[in-house]
Amino acid sequence: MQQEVYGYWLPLNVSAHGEVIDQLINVLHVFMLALFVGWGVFFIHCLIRYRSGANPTATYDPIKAKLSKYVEIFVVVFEAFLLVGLSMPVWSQFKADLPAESEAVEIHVMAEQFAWNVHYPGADGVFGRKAPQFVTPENLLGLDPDDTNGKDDFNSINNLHVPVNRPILIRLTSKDVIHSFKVPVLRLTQDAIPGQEIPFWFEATKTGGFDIACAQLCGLGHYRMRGQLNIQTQADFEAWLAEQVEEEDDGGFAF
Amino acid sequence: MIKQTIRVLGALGLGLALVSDVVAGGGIAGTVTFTDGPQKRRTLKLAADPVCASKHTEAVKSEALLVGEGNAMQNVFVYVSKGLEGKTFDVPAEPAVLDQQGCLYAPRVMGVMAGQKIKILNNDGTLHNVHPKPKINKEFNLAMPKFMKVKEVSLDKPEVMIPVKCDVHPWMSGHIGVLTHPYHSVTGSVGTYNLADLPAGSYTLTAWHEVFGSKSQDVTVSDGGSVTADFAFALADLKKK
Amino acid sequence: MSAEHDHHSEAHGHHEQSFVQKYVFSVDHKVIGIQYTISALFFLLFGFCLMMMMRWQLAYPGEALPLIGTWFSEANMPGGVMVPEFYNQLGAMHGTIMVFMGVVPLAVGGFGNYVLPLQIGAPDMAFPKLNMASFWVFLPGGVIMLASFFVEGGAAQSGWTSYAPLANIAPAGQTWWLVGMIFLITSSLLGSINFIVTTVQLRAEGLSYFRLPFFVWAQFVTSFLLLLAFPPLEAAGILQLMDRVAGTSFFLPAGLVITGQPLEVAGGGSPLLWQHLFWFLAHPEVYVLILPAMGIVSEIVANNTRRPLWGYRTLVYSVIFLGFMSFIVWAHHMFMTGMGTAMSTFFQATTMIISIPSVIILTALALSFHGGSIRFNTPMLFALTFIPMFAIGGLTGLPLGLTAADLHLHDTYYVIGHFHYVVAPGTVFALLAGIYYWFPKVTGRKMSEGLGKIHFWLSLIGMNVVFMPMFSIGMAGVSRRLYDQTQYAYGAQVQELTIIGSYGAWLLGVAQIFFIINLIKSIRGGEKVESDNPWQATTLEWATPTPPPHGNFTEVPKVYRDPYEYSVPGAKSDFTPQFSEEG
Amino acid sequence: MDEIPYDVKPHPVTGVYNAKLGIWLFLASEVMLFGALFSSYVLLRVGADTWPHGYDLLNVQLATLNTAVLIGSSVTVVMAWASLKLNDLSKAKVWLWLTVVLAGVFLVVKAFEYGAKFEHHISPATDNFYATYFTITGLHGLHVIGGIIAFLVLLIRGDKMWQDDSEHFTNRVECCGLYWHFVDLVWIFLFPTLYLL
Repeated sequence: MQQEVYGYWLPLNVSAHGEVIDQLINVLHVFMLALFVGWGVFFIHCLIRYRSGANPTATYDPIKAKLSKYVEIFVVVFEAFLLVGLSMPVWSQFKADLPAESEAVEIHVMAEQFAWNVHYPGADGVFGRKAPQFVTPENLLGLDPDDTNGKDDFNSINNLHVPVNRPILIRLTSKDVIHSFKVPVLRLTQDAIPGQEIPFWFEATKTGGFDIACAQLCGLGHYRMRGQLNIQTQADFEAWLAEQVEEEDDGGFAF
Repeated sequence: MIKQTIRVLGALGLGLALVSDVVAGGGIAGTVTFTDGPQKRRTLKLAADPVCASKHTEAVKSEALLVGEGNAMQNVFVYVSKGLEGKTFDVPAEPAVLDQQGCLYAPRVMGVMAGQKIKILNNDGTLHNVHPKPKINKEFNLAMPKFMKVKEVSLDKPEVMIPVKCDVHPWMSGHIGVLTHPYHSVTGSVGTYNLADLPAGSYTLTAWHEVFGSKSQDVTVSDGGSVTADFAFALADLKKK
Repeated sequence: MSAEHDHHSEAHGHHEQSFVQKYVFSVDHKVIGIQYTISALFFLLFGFCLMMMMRWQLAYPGEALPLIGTWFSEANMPGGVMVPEFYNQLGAMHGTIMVFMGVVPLAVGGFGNYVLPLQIGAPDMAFPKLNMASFWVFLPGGVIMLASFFVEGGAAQSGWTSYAPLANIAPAGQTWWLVGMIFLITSSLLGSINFIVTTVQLRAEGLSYFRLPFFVWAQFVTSFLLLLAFPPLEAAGILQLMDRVAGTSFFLPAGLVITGQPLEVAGGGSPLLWQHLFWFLAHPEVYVLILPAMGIVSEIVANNTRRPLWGYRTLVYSVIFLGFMSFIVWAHHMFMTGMGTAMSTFFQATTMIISIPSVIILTALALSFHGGSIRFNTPMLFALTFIPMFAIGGLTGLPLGLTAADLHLHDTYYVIGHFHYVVAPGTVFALLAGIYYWFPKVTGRKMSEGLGKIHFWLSLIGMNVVFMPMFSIGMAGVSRRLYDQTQYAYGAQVQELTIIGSYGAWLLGVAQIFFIINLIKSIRGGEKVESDNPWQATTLEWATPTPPPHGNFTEVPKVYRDPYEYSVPGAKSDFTPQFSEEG
Repeated sequence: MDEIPYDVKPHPVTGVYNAKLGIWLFLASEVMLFGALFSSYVLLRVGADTWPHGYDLLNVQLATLNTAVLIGSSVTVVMAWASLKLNDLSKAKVWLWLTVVLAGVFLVVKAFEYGAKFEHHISPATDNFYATYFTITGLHGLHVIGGIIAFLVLLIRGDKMWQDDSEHFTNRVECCGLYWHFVDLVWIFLFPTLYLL
């Protein structure tokens, strides 16, 4: 199983936007390889052909290098194509076209040294207010105890459960230092900046459990800031939600 | 020369006096209760680290407030907060032990003497980092990767209480009280504490709980006598804190 | 004492200079250049040793470092096993040392100081005392950095980029890092002023800008980058120092909770402000690392292909353009910080544009080989290898410069592979080439070709074995700066590659032993050079006696022609030096 | 070849002597330094929910006085250089002393401003307004101190330097003067930015 997901090149892609990225990366590498090999063949040819043993007298006049000019122009045009044709559409889709909150599953993720706090809104679908002064080891999110919207909210640590084939809108924050939410199978990296709430979204296309990593050095536990992304079917996801809500919600105060 | 002799004799006398004080002292004992009875406890999200989850067979609940039979309140730190100023006591050679078991601190609340060695254990086979957040003592942040099973540290200045956290497992929360004397105790599952061999005198005794804060009462200990001092916490204390 | 007397005593050496004046607090650009070179080589070796230790932890996480593991303190390596804090220190200091204490001082302070005044026919730098001051500011900066390993909590451990707020709340070593950086920056500023004034004011008669050797051009542009890009980093350093020492919150927003405790600061700061200030320096810094290397390579390539560089003017314009563009690409390091579309489009576009002069330079260098009569001596081997290595580094920058691909590759090993190809087998090879090339001028002896070639081949293999697998590791998704990548399924999957890479690093270490032996042996026992111009080169530094005396030239040099007049049809020999009247 | 060309005499093509070009380059880097600090100030201010007005918190009168003092000192340093050009060392020394005194006045006034803040327990840690205020004015103050030291060196060693090479000495005064104008200019930017906006 593991072998199929991860390998020596791009891992399995389970996101809707990842296909274009993979395409871009692959096209780009073919281009790079072609350029490098072509250039390298010329270079090695020169090294062998014009070694002092074979060519005791050098030519003073420069060679006419029309081809190199064409190659350079081609590189420019190709880079422009990559930028405008492949990179920018993905980015604007990823950045600008956030899904409407009504159709997306909204989840808050709050990074801290060295864990991912995941905040679900509970049965009412409304997130309770969070503020740093309420943070305790028992209230890791810092939910305001006086906010009724937060009563049925629940959190999980390092476990992000999402339904498959639905837009997931994540609002990412950090409690302390800069972290970076990275899921290779989703082709996704997003820094978590303290003092900012950054929205981003994705849509998972396959079910399964995958690693979430921190990509920005955040201290001694950086390497162990590992989360688990659980992509579930809608039914499984709902069952999981219900289980959490039941456990959390009996209206009383808990320690 | 004579002066020196007098000084030495004086010092010896003082030492004797101190020793005899201790020998002839009394004790304080008591029970701490939580009048509102056991409360609902949150389930800890041990699934955050599969290693932690694998150490437990059933769901683990928060240990922030443990109330046992007869409302006995566990993990209350009871110590002499006033009355021992100026006296010095030997630091125990034995290290105090703070274990990390199944991604929980054992004990959750502990007292040590300033300068006493604290032996921190990690047999969990996962990364813990021991990160106390003192106000007076020097802060340290110690990573204990799975290969590091033991580490010794010490806290040099009196400070009640120092929160201890593991940043990798945010639910892990402990507290260490550092004192200049050995008269401190932490209530167990039956809610009792016992401070023995206390020199005769008047003291302020303080009970501290991580959620409900501190409560104090004055006690007088006479030679050979034993005093009872009980404490009671209630939900109402939460508001006051 | 009259002014005249002053001048005479200094210039003609009527009075013997004491050892201290001559070799320690010297104002002679050549001695200062050597001082820079030796200290920078030492720092490079030190920084490299840190890396070799890290490679053990990466390859065999949690296992005791063999042989030397027990030399370290209980806090850093209990039982010989590295703890994560120490790993982070090594990582941060490796970067800092290599960039700010190794490559820049060697490329600019070492080669720039020694070669530039010679190549433009100047008796010394424009401000000799300032030059001395710049070295004696640099060295304490370096010592402060190294000393920070011994302060409580260890050296800086928030990466060489020292991102706030992590660096703000880091142990005391970070403060030392900041102070050390302020020293190093000041030193670079003093140096860059000196280089620019020297180049503008002290060129020999006939040496117009377009007759300057390409190396001088590279140094000239580099100096402008240092002059204008370093001050913002100095500003950032001052602000972070204030945050750490005076309790301000330039980089700290309100409401931070560190280990469950609220951080008591006023707040209102911005963590991204640090990144903007830092990368405003640090991107030009990349070109500070690469331009002098290109300069050195061009010199050696022209000399050993025995023909003029292809498109000299194109090269010069490209270098100027690179220098200019390097100031407006910085935010491509910050694509994943939540940047909007407009800004990212701008920085993607500038990033694509800046790749073009690099492509042109590489093409021109490659075309220079066509029609040459190539000599494969050790300096040439290193110099020509620079070209494909830099090409790999440059090409792999493309996916990182496109935001969409960067979504996957950001902060992975792919990035590490990319910039190491630029600076390690790129710049470092060029610098080694430079050492082999100018060694005869400095000492009057050649370095051993045999040892040199062993050094070259082992280094080439070592470098590629370390860095090539990183592209695959990064592609698999492994984040950088991980103490133990096997924690992740995809990291465990590519762990073999990491192990292979580590062996590459150690092989590279072995290769450098040959270099060190060669260096020490050749100073005393190397083959003596017969002429002042052993490589039969065309530029002015070869017109001086060997080694050049105080004041450099025995007679005032004059320049008659372009810098690389090799194999001129009809000329007596296959090289016509700039200083030769013939023709 | 021993002497460094254009150490004192201007280069026929560039029209400047070495040190003058050097000081201009140095000032360019200083512009980048203060430019970065000013940009940081702007970024922080734009990003802040509320930002106080400098005139509500800082002593505008004292700062106005200081502005005048610094501008005055810029004039005196020009006069010193002009006197040297007219070969009048003793007059130049008077002007230089005056410059030093004015710079000293500036620092004393600044010290009173700082003192008043510290008395009210206001420090750089208070908020980001004061953080930028203290950092930028502090760094500027260090530049003023640097200027004073440079002028004092010129004054103390002036006679000898003048004797050795009068043109060289004049150049030195000119370079320090250029630096001093820059320090003045920074303040002219600082004053409205911190005190008036």
